[in-house]
Amino acid sequence: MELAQIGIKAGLVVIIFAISLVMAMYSTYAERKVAAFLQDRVGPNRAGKWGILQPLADGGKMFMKEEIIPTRASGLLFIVGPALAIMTACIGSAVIPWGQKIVAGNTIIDLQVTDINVGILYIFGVVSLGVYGIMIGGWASNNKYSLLGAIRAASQNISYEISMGLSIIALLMVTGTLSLKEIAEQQHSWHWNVLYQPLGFLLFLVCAFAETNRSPFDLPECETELVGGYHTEYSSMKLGFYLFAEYINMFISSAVMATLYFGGYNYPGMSWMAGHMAVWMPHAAPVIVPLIGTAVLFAKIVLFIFFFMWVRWTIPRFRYDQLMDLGWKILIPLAITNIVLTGAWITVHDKFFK
Amino acid sequence: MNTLILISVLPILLLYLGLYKAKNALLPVTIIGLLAALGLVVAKWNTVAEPIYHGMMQFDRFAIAFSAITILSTILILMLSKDYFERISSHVAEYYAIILFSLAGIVVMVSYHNLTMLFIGIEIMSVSLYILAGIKKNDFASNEAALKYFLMGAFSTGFLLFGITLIYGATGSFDLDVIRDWALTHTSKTVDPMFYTGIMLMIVGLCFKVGAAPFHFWTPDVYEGSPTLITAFMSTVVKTAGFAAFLRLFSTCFASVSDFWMPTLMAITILTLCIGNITALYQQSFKRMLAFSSISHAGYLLFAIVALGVNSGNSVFIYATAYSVASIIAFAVLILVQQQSGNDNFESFNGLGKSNPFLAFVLTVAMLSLAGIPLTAGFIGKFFMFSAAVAKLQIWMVVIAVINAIISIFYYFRVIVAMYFRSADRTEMVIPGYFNVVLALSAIITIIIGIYPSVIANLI
Amino acid sequence: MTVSILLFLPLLAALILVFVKNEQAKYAALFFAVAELALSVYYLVNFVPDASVQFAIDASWIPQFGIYFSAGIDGINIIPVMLTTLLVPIIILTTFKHDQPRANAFYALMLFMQTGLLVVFTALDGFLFYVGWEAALIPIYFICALWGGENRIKVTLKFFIYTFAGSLFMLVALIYLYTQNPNKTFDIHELYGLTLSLKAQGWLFLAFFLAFAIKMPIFPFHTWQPDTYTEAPSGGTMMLSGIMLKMGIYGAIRWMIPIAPQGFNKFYPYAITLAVIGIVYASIIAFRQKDGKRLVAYSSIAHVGLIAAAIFAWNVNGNQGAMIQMLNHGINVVGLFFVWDIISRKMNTRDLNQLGGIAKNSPWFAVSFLIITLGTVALPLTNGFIGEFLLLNGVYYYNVRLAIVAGTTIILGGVYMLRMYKNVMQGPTNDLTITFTDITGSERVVMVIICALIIIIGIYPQPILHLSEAAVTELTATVNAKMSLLGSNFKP
Amino acid sequence: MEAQSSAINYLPIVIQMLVAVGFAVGTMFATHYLGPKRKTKDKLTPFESGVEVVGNARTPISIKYFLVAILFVLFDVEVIFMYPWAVNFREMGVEGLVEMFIFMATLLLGFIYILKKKALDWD
Amino acid sequence: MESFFNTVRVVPLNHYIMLSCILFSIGVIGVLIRRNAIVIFMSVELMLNAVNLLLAVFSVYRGDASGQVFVFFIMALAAAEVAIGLAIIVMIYRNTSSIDTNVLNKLKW
Repeated sequence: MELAQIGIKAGLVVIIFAISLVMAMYSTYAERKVAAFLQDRVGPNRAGKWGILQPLADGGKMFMKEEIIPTRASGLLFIVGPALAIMTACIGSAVIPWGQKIVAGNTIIDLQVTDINVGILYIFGVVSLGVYGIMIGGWASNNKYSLLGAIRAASQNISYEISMGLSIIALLMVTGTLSLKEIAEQQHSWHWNVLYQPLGFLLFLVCAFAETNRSPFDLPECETELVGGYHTEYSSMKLGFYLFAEYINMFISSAVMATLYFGGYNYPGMSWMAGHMAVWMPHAAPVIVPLIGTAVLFAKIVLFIFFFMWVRWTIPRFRYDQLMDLGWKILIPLAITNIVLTGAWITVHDKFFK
Repeated sequence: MNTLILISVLPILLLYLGLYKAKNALLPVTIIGLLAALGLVVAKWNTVAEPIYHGMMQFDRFAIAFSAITILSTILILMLSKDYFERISSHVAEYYAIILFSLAGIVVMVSYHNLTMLFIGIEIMSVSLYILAGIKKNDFASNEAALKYFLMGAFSTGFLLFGITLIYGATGSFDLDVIRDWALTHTSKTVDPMFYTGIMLMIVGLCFKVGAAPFHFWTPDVYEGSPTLITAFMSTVVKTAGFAAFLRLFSTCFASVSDFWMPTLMAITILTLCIGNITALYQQSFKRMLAFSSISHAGYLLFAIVALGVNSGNSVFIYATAYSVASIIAFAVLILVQQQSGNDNFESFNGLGKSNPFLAFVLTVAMLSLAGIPLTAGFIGKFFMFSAAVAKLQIWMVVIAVINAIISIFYYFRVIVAMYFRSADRTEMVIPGYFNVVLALSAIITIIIGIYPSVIANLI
Repeated sequence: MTVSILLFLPLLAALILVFVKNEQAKYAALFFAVAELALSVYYLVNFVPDASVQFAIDASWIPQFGIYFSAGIDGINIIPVMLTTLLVPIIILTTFKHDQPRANAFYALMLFMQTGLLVVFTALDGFLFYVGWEAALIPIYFICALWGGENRIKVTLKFFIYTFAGSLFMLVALIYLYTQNPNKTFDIHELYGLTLSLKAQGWLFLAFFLAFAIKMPIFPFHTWQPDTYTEAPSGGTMMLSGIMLKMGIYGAIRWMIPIAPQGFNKFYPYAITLAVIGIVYASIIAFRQKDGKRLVAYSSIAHVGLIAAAIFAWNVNGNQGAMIQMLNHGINVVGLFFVWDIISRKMNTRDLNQLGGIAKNSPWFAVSFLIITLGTVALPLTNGFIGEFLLLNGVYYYNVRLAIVAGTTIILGGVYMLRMYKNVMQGPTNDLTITFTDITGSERVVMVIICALIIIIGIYPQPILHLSEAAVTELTATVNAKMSLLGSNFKP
Repeated sequence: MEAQSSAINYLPIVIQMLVAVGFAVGTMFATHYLGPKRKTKDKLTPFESGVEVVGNARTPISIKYFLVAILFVLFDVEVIFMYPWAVNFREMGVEGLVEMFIFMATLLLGFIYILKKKALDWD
Repeated sequence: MESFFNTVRVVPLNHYIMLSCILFSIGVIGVLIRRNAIVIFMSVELMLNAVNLLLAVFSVYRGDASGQVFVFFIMALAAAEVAIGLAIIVMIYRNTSSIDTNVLNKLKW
């Protein structure tokens, strides 16, 4: 790998970074708009047209606010917490394939930061790192609400990680690889995994909600019980980091779900499209076609994000024991059943229908 | 192999029995299951041993003999556990299950044919023991014993693993045969330094596990802190298994490079003997004395590995058998005495000879056996060890061992003196039937082996 | 008819005795002991006095170590065997007047010990020899520690540790011999045949010497003995002094010297010197003893020293003397200890100064005591004479000056024994000894037997000497041959 | 499995981490200097809904959370074992399937056990 | 720059060995000098992870999967140890409200 490719990669990294930040910012905006829509309100409409600049305003505000570090908090950890949260959120996107190879002249640009053969495990690692940020922050701020929130967050995340892993295993049995790139390739045109793994997808979806602490699993920050939850004591950009982290996680998990189950950048009739484009505009085609795929992927992501918000504003919050029971006593057995069924089905299928 | 499966399924069965409140079924089911396992082992005796499961395990005669003796000792110990665990807490089923789990680990330890299995066996055993050491939740000594045992055990596991890793790095395999061939083909010139470092680290790790000096310091505390029954288990079954694993590894793999690790092991042996004996002299508590004496017995057992030969397996087997049986007697009597007098000092044995002649007699037999007096199993064990060492012309080591044997008389006879020659007015204590069976059986075994060792002497 | 019956009858008897009630215990014990004696007499009658091993048993015991249960009677061990079977009933008889607590255990241990002793004397396999050695040790330990005097615990433990330590080194030596033996057995005759390096033989000799010297005991290793003899119950003391210390002498003749002749050749001057020093030392100490039992203990050290010296001189006369003196010393010392047992039982003291004038109103006792004393001081026509004569003769062959020094044992022995007799029996009776009543019943029987033996052997020792002559001559010759063959500087 | 990915494939991830760290740290400093600083005592006390602060926040909390943590560790590790199997599931065929089912059955036994032991009931 | 890439492409075996040796030593020292049970325990885990790293490296360099399988087992048993260890430590904490190993002096070392 030469310097040039390193440069390209670096550029890609920066772009994706920017995109995910922007997505996060605008999903805050979207959140409020969706909430307004579902509650038959107008929502933010002052900053810019339709309040389009609202996120910028919020961001600016975040920057300008006074940062408060309570005296009884343990200083360093208090800062490390949110930083860790945002960092783990940001590096998750490294292994997601955003599209096929772009062939510009003689340089091949791979629309993926890197294709490592353990992509899924990487995602898992990063996701489970995320809880550290919350845990450290909550513990460091030396506040009962924060501590409770953090602990809730921690045990909730770990509880749902198990079933998440189990649900993924069923998927791996189908795909037979851990590399997200290959998984995406396998789902050419309409062969999306969700068709083979409906139950698995549902499980994964629920777990994704829980992992991102989104409602109805947002007990760590449920204001009725814990004021602000783990970020009670935080202000200015540190608070901003936590919020950002949540939205970026939402974005990443949507991307993962789209890639794993909904074909990533694949869409029905993509080969038809590719063929016609090649005839139609032979020079631009190698650049355009992948970008269309990327657009499709982003469309899916946006849909998922919308789904997240939709659920948030429609479904009431769980009680904590219900949450745990769901995680342990329902999802895990379901996931194992799913594995068993998948295994049996594939074996039978390979034996007799091939 | 069926043995292993049976021993692994049995505890799960027990757990569920415990769930469904079948308290009284626990002990019988355990004993019957173990007897069945014993039968399965012995049934394998005349089958030719092949490495099974991709060379993971090998149930050769060595493995069978040691599995048998460990299972047997476990049965004896569990028979002592009647009404013992109930006094500690209500999770009786769990305790039986955990003991059996560790027994499963032990069976793996004595029959491994691959370092992976060695590690897994040791860990299954140890992890169970960490729990068992601390089952007296509110007894601080028990907690402390558990924590110390846990930290030291994990620490030693680290060394063991690093050793295994380096050996893997040098030889490229965990399989004992491959390692042996590698060691054979590489002379001390061409051999990889990683290999030697690996051996050293494994010695450290294993010595930690078997409680050999200078890695013994956790032993007395743990043995003293743990509940007596568990201590009995640790100092008999676990020690036996540890040495079986130790010997299996070194006699299979590292025999050809013995001139490298022999000096280290010799030093460790001598150190273990002396430290164990001399510290045992100064103990006031019978239990703690047994702990230290177990260290010194570890020293005697190390003789077999130092004087590695065709007979080493036999020697360790006989010595371990004799030692286990005798210790079981000692701990059984200790349990009874503790129940009566509340403490485990030598004084609490005073006058036992008058109040409970039978108890005193079997304990005397046990002590004589531990001290290595002829006509008891202990003497045969020592005889085997010494003759192996003398055959290797390590006479000076034997002389040191002999001196230690003489020292050991002092503390072993203390309890005999207390029982017979020091009078104290004590009421005769009632001995449960299970205890009588165990004590009588163990004493008979001890004497039979002592008089006619051929019954087990040429097994392996 | 092999020797095994002789060996296992007492063991069986011991097991039976455990279940006998305390009152009948002594009668049962006596019965079995006499039966054993009768049995041994049968062996004696059928014994052909030559160098061969007879009534041999040779059963495989621990095959993979080449260990055999091989025992037999020959000229070397016939006398110790007879001694054992003869003394045990006498000793049991001496204890009749005591009412021991837990008597059945006491006699069971005693008979168990008899088995051990017989095994030691008849064993022809090193391992068996060692096992018997320890098997004889355990019961005597318990006898002394259970029925002994005040500070018995310390003393007996000391005794046990001493002997056990010695025997362990002997074990190491035996194992070494086993490893050196090409066909890997402990068989004594093969061990005789081994050709070992001088160094090895030296070490072997020292290892054996430690064990046997402690047992006999020879001078620097004797410190356990007086205390133990004093503390032990009279029965135990008799077993110890009468029979057990013969294990050491016998072991020296049978095992130590023939197996390591060259080592012996290297060290025997020191050994003899130690023995002779022991004689003089013990005699001088015996002088100054107030406690009669202790005095006897020291006298026994002196006599045994003479026997040891004679053995280390290693010639036929000396060894024959040792043989017969084993028997005599056994009889005499048992008699003496019995005397002191009676006195201390009747007078509750053993202090020579408090006694005196007993002779007046107890003729039986006086006479028998006198005979025993004379036997001990080796007056002609008593058993002691012939033995000590042969012993001194043997030492004399080796070195005249040493013989003279050793000879003082007779003079000194005479002096302190007669002084003891005088202090106890003659002189005016004091208010304590006036209460002394003459011996009766079992005591009288014992005394008669002992005195009879003393006189008979003293007058006509020939048959006894004849028993061992051939074997001793051969053994001595072979060892001497080996030593000269090894080019040693050995004077005959 | 597919080709080993060498260390070089992880380089971009390092780059991304660097970027992330840079972003986080940079922003931290920025806000630190941008924001106003008007600290008062009340601001710096832990927020307990305006009530006076009671005791220390670092108090032992319900053992249940701890139990959940331990169970998570155990089960998650068991899940690790399934990944290689799942990926090579087709190669291993029926035999592998059966073995893994035995494995999962054992896991389930343990799972049912802890359920019966009420280790996961929150009340 | 090129050399850097080459190094990254194939890191020499010795680097890994050294690294894991260093990690292992850190763990050992931590166990020996720290007094807080949790920290000791973390040091032990560090030792185990050094071993894992080395195993993985060896198995990659030898193209032999068994090393990585071993890593799995180490992980599993380390997890079991974590469970037990934390349980024990919590038990101690509830009895003594301290996890400093210096309070564990009822039995002398």
